Parts: sequence; structure tokens; C-alpha cells
Amino acid sequence: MAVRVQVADFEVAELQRELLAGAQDEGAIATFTGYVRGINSGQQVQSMELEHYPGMTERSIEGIVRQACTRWPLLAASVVHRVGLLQAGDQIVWVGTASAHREAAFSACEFIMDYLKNEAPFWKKEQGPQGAHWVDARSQDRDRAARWDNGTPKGRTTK
Amino acid sequence: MAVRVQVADFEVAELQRELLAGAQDEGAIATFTGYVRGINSGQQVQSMELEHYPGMTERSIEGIVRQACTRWPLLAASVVHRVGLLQAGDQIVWVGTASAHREAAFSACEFIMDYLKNEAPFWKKEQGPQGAHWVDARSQDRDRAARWDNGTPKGRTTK
Amino acid sequence: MLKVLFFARVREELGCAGRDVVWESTVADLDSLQARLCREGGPRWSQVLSETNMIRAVNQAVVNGNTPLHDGDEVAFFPPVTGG
Amino acid sequence: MLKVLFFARVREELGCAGRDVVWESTVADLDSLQARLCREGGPRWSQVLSETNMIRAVNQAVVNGNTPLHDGDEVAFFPPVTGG
Repeated sequence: MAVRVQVADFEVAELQRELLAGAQDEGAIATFTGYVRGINSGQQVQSMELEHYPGMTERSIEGIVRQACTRWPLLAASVVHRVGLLQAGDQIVWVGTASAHREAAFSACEFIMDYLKNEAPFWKKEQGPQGAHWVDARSQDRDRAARWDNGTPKGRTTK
Repeated sequence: MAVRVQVADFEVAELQRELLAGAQDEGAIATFTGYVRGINSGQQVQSMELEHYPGMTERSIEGIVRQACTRWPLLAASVVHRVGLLQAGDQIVWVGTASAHREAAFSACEFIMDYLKNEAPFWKKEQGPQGAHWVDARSQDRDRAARWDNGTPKGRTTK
Repeated sequence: MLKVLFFARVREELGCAGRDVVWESTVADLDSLQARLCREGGPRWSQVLSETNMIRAVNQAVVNGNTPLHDGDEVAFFPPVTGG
Repeated sequence: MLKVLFFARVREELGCAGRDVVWESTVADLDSLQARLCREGGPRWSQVLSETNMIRAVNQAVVNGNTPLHDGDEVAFFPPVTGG
């Protein structure tokens, strides 16, 4: 289990290699990579300043990953989240989960992402042609995270 | 949309880069990487010969990917499946899906994997200390794929 | 001509990856073709091709039950798939 | 001593990333500390810290409602998070 909050960019291949670190014959890997949007809520985004709460961010993500490990039979799980100044199209977050059961890998990866969006103390300030503004929290993300509260999500929409 | 059935190994970073090909500011990516198991159904696996039905395999995977594109708002989707002689721990399959909506990326990726396990004409012949044997189809995989038949899966188990 | 293909365990047990069968009215559907293959192949072929979990495909699409065959069709017999 | 931190929009609107407050019985819980900050900071601080969607954390864990504070605690005020 590795949780990193860093300014530097990351290499998905390297992260994926580290995740199973030679134990590839034991499981499969699900990953998610997020990028900085070029357009958000209809507004053009050129760059973004991502602020976080040093200490609490790492702790809160570690807590999420530990929860996922309790909930699903995972072999490994890693999270890398960038902070600082990012440009549109830059990688911002990577979550990788490994399990002998592909459903567990998928569910845990999506679970961690939902909580990252909703619970981890990060704040985006977008910079576009109209100037800079803080991104508002979307209630949609809260709703998605709440799906997991009763043990299993209720099912997925197809849209 | 790219579907490849190949003997050669693949690079996940390259595949992921190709998937959004410069349009990273439009969406996020979910991926799944499968590896050759070192132990399957309690038996040690040293290597595996993966046979396929040339032509039908590509067509059937393309059909699955097209279905996923109809079902979810995807920006891109790719599948690479290896065939031929593979060693335990080798990469065997990669599925990548890109969408502006992370739930769509996750669901489509899992949907494609469920169908790959269940519908695409591949056959594994494992080679271990006890000799070679064909892998039996698991009814579990059929059940997982059937989840999608009624529009949405019924929910996920936490195990 | 019908192109007939066998894969995986079926291919191995028959010792045959595929063969051509001249199309004619007596092999104008899948069940007739299978009966012909069993008759010409003998007990071994009859046994292998009659396995209950045999999957049949015509022109690279899986079919359930009998289906008409036309000259030029590609027919395949194979066991349940185990990909991914 | 209590270590008080402000993040994102709250930090910007207060023009302050954090400050120390001497722990004493009059700031022995979160609501009292917040009242003290508002009193000392004036109308601007009162307005910003009273925003309805303000999130409060004690020792790096989000708390709902009032909670006791002890000497050495770290307290943070921030808007709803927007990560990932």
C-alpha cells in the first residue's frame, strides 16, 4: 500500500509495475488516471492550482485505502495525487488496485476514486481566460461516495 | 477504438497514451491489465498456450467494444489480447476506456472484461509440473457477463 | 465449398484443425453437416462432436440450434471459451 | 497552544494561512475557538468563518458539531473539498 501526494508528474507504467512488484502471476490490476480538464462546467481551463492539507491529505487517503483493503481481497493498492500548478491535460491522480478477483480490483479502484473526490482535502483553483476561481464541490460526487455507505452500491446507471 | 490480438507483449503506458492521443484534457481513463496466473484452481502453472479463432476473435471483440460505446459516453476504448505461448506473470490482456465521466469509464472497462472472459473465442492450455491441460470455462464468468443483460448490473458483492 | 474449423480441445481430440466439405443439398444445414462429419469421421468424431457443451459458429458468429448453410460458409466447432 | 489552519477559499478570504491561539478554558471547545477568532478578526472573519458549508477538522479529522479542544490540538477550517 503506497500513498503519495507530490508535485512531480508520474509514470503509469512504473506505478503499475511497483504495484504487484514481481507478483504479477497472482492477480490482475485495475487503474484509474485522472487528467486536468480543459473545460469544466462550460469554462475554459488553462491551468489549475491544486492546494491540499499536508498531513491530513495523506492520512485521509491512507484511511480510504485501508478501508478498501478490509472490504475487498486486495493484493495491493496505490494512490498518487499531484498538487501545485498543473496544466490542462496533465495527469492529476492515479489509483491502482490489484487482486486475484477482477471484480474486487474494479470495485476497490472505483471506491477509492469516489472517496478521493469527496473526502480527501484537496481544492482546485482553475485559471482560464476569465481569471481564476475556486472549483465548487459537486453534490453529484457526494452522492456517488454515499452509494458505498450501505455495503454495496445500488447498481450503476448506463449513462 | 482499437482492437489488437497479438503474440507480442505490450506497454501499458504507450497504450494509455494512444487511447486519448493528446485529448487528455477531455477525460479520464480506466484500465484493466490481466496477467497469466502462476496458480489456477490449485494447480501450478508455468506457461500457457493461448489459442484463438483468427478473424472471429477480432470481430467479436470489436462488437463488444461497439456495444460499450453505445451504452456509455466513451471518448475511446481499446483492447489488446495476447495469444500464443505465455509464461506465468506475463501480461495477457489490457482494456482501456476513456470518458469525461469516471463512472462510465469504470463500467465500460468492467463490461468489456466480463465479455472478453465469456464470449471472445480464446482457449487457454496451461502447462505445469503435472503436464498440460485445457482450462475449463467457469460458470462464474458467465454469470458475471449475464449481469449486464438487463441494462444494469444488479449491484456488486463486496467479496 | 464449406470451410469447417475445429479449435482447442476439439481440434486436439479430432487431430484436425479443419477440412473442406463440398456444399450440396444434403449438407444444407448445420445439423446435417455435423451428421456427415460424424459419419465420415467414425466413432471418435461422433463422440467428440456430440459433446453437450460444444459451441458451433457459422461465419464467425455463435449459433444456437440448427441453421441453414450456404455455399462458401465458414463453420466452426469449439469448446466453451476461456479468454481474458 | 492551539494551531489553527485555513485552506483554499477560506485562507484567501481571510488573507491568513494559519495562526496560533493560546489554549485556555475559554477556548476549550471548537465553537468557543471559532467565536474567539471571529471576535478578534472582526466582521470579515465573522462572515467568512460563519459560511454554512464550512468544514472543521480537529487533529486532521473532520468533525461534525462542537467538540472539546485540548492544548496542542490542530484545528482547520476549509471549504468543501474538490479533489481527484
